[in-house]
Amino acid sequence: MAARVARDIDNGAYVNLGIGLPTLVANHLPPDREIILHTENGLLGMGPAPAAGDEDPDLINAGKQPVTALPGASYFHHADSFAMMRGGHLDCCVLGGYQVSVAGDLANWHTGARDAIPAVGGAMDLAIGAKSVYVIMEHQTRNGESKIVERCTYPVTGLACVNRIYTDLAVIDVTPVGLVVIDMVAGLAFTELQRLSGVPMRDAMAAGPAE
Amino acid sequence: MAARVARDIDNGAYVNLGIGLPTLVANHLPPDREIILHTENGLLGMGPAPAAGDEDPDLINAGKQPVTALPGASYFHHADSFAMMRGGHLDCCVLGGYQVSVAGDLANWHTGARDAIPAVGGAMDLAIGAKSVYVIMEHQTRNGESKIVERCTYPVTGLACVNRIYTDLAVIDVTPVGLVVIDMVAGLAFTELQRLSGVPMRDAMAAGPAE
Amino acid sequence: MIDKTFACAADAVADIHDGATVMIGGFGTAGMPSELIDALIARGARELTIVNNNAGNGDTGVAALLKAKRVRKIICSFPRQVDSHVFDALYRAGEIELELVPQGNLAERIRATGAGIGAFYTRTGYGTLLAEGKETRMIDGRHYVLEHPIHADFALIKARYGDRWGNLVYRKTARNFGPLMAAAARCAIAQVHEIVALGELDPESVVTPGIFVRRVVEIPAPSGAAVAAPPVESHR
Amino acid sequence: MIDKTFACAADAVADIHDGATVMIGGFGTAGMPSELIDALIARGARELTIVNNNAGNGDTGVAALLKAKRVRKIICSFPRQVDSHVFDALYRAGEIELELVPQGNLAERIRATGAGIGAFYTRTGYGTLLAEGKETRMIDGRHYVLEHPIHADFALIKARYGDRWGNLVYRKTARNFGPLMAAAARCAIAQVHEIVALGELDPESVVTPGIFVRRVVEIPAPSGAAVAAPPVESHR
Repeated sequence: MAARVARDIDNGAYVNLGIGLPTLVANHLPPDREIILHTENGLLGMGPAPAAGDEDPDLINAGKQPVTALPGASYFHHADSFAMMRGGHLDCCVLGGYQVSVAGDLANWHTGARDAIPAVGGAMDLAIGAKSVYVIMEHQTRNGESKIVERCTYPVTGLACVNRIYTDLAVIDVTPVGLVVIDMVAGLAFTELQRLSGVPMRDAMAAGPAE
Repeated sequence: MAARVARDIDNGAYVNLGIGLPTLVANHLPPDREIILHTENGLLGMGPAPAAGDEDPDLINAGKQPVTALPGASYFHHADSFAMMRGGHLDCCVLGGYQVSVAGDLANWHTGARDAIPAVGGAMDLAIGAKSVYVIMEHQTRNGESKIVERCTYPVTGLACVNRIYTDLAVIDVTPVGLVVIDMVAGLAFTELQRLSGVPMRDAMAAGPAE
Repeated sequence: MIDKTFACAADAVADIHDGATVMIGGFGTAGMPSELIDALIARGARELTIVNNNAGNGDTGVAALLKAKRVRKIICSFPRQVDSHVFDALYRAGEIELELVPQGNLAERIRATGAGIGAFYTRTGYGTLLAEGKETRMIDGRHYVLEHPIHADFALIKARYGDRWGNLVYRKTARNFGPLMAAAARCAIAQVHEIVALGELDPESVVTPGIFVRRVVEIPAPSGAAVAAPPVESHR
Repeated sequence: MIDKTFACAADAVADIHDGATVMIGGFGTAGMPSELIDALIARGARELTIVNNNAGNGDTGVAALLKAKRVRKIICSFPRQVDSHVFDALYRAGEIELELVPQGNLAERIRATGAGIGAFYTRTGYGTLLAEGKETRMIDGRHYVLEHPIHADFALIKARYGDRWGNLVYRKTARNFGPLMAAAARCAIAQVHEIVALGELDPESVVTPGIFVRRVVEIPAPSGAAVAAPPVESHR
């Protein structure tokens, strides 16, 4: 999934990769493109993890893992960092997700379970701020329920904010006319994908021009 | 007047001196006190004018005159500079004035004349933002009218914002119980000062404890 | 590879269109991007709305743009200056619209655009002519006025150093509105004294991260130019 | 002469009182002022309200303050972490109040205090649990939520260099909330790796001008300390 997302990120793009699965996208960015990574704790031009022994506790990413800074990097405080997110300056962010709805609502910060300790971080800022919001998640829960839903049952992170969903089965655009499948893993039939999904989708490859 | 204001500024104070007459206060600051001057165009730790020939067009004060930067100075952009003013961080500002009212309303940016071109700059930000707002002005207009008034007839800069008035005749505190004269030029009788003023004032030196 | 550098000022402003809102950096002449303004005049765009702290000094820079009759409206805090004769004449002739904004509100309204703030409450201006007709609110016993962001199509700013990613470092009090306007405009164009190799700017000292800048043009500082002391400001 | 330097952390926090609201810098442990926090624990103030991005990592710093039962309420964006066991236990036991704030709102609400903004409209959080009960408004066709400043009596922050005027320069991503909290708190206290002579800091590179800082304490960085990689963050 991470590799598939990386292919869709343009040269020159400013990108924020969320904690967890999205972080892996960094390992797959095409070497012929210059893509500038933003981490909301105050660094633009984030580089890969340092060599063992070179970790600097003052140089970390949003997941609090040690990182490096590339030539051309800059440091800034949190208000400036979130201005980049909230002011619409990021071309793209990649977030994890519990659920995405047909309308593009995202749930990714809180299971809503009574004993859960909630934590939100910058997820809500990224959801409303980035020009394109990509969500990367398994197509189904471990119990076999679709994570793509008619309406989110978990507490939402943002409304109508998701542009594209990358799952282990397909790539799906959220459009004004509904969910459109633009790519599927090799060997998967659209009808099978539809059966595993909680909501109707259309097949961009099979369908004619959008209505 | 400028020298009299300078005497009232404490060691360690952060001070903004307005354009014009207030700028002269800098020449009278007591040498045994360290007072940090702020200029709203983006410098804290402003020093005196440079020697002739050393002017730098990128290093100016709010009046666009060349200045210097002292050791310990810092440069910042306008939002940060005005955060210092609007966020209540300046201990004191010294402004010129057309009129000050009994309630401490200040008029200093616009004569209200029909053909006047208005200009406000940072006056309204200083008026509401500094912990103490000192106004330095002639006691009367050239026509012999008091500039201390019951209500401002010129458009106001801020309401109830002035703490103290320095004129060529007296130093007057704006207090909840009205204007209180705390100093007068040598040889001036209070009754004469009162005659030259547009509103009743009380004599702090003559009066007993405040009611 | 990312390369935001442009060969010349004319190329950098070539798409500024009639009716555009253009933020122009500078406080008086400190930080004023004069060569970009000259290129904008040569470009010929008309009916512009200009956002600048002042309204031109002398006959160059913003004043030259006004003199060429390219400006429909100016949003600024301090138009009247000892050397603002170009603006003064246009204003008295009714040939330019003025939106006068307290300087701190000007800065904060520009910042709000870059930071995605929809509107904010400020004490500045409450009870004055400049807040007439604006919504007010009492918060914790104090009066505030609701102010909205100022949006712009382009920003023309000036810095000391830049690199191909658009990172900028300014010089002394010429910094003023540059960082705010860069973040606020849809397309920020910077003229810099020197373009340096990527990595030469200390990441701790970059003032405007490149994400806010689309175009960088090198315009060397006039070498050995006589530095004339600017005229003294009129009384505020 | 101005001298904001203090001899030791204990002196610098000696007047932090019971019930105070204390902002504490840091994102996880980067920028966390551990020695100031230890001094605050030794000082003994209780019933504190703490503002921090997280709610403690491991058993030191903010976690130690929580463990000592000095904190009534915490305002933060990301309490749940792999090593937040101190907070987790207190929270589940109902012994600490949590105000969860989206990280950008946390930063902007802290900035608002320092900048004198009475309240502001933000898109972040609209339609979510974290905006429940808050005023909303449609501006230019988009939904916004009204957010208010977070005020504080004290801020404890960490920087790399400081001087006797209180000017601060930070280090890498340890900068995070420091500049915002310094400007927001009535009394900002900074621990710095090194206090340098006035004038040694480049005025172009000072991040927090001294006007925002009341007290500076030198706490050298641990020399030759092994730099352990922090634990990996849980999925957001």
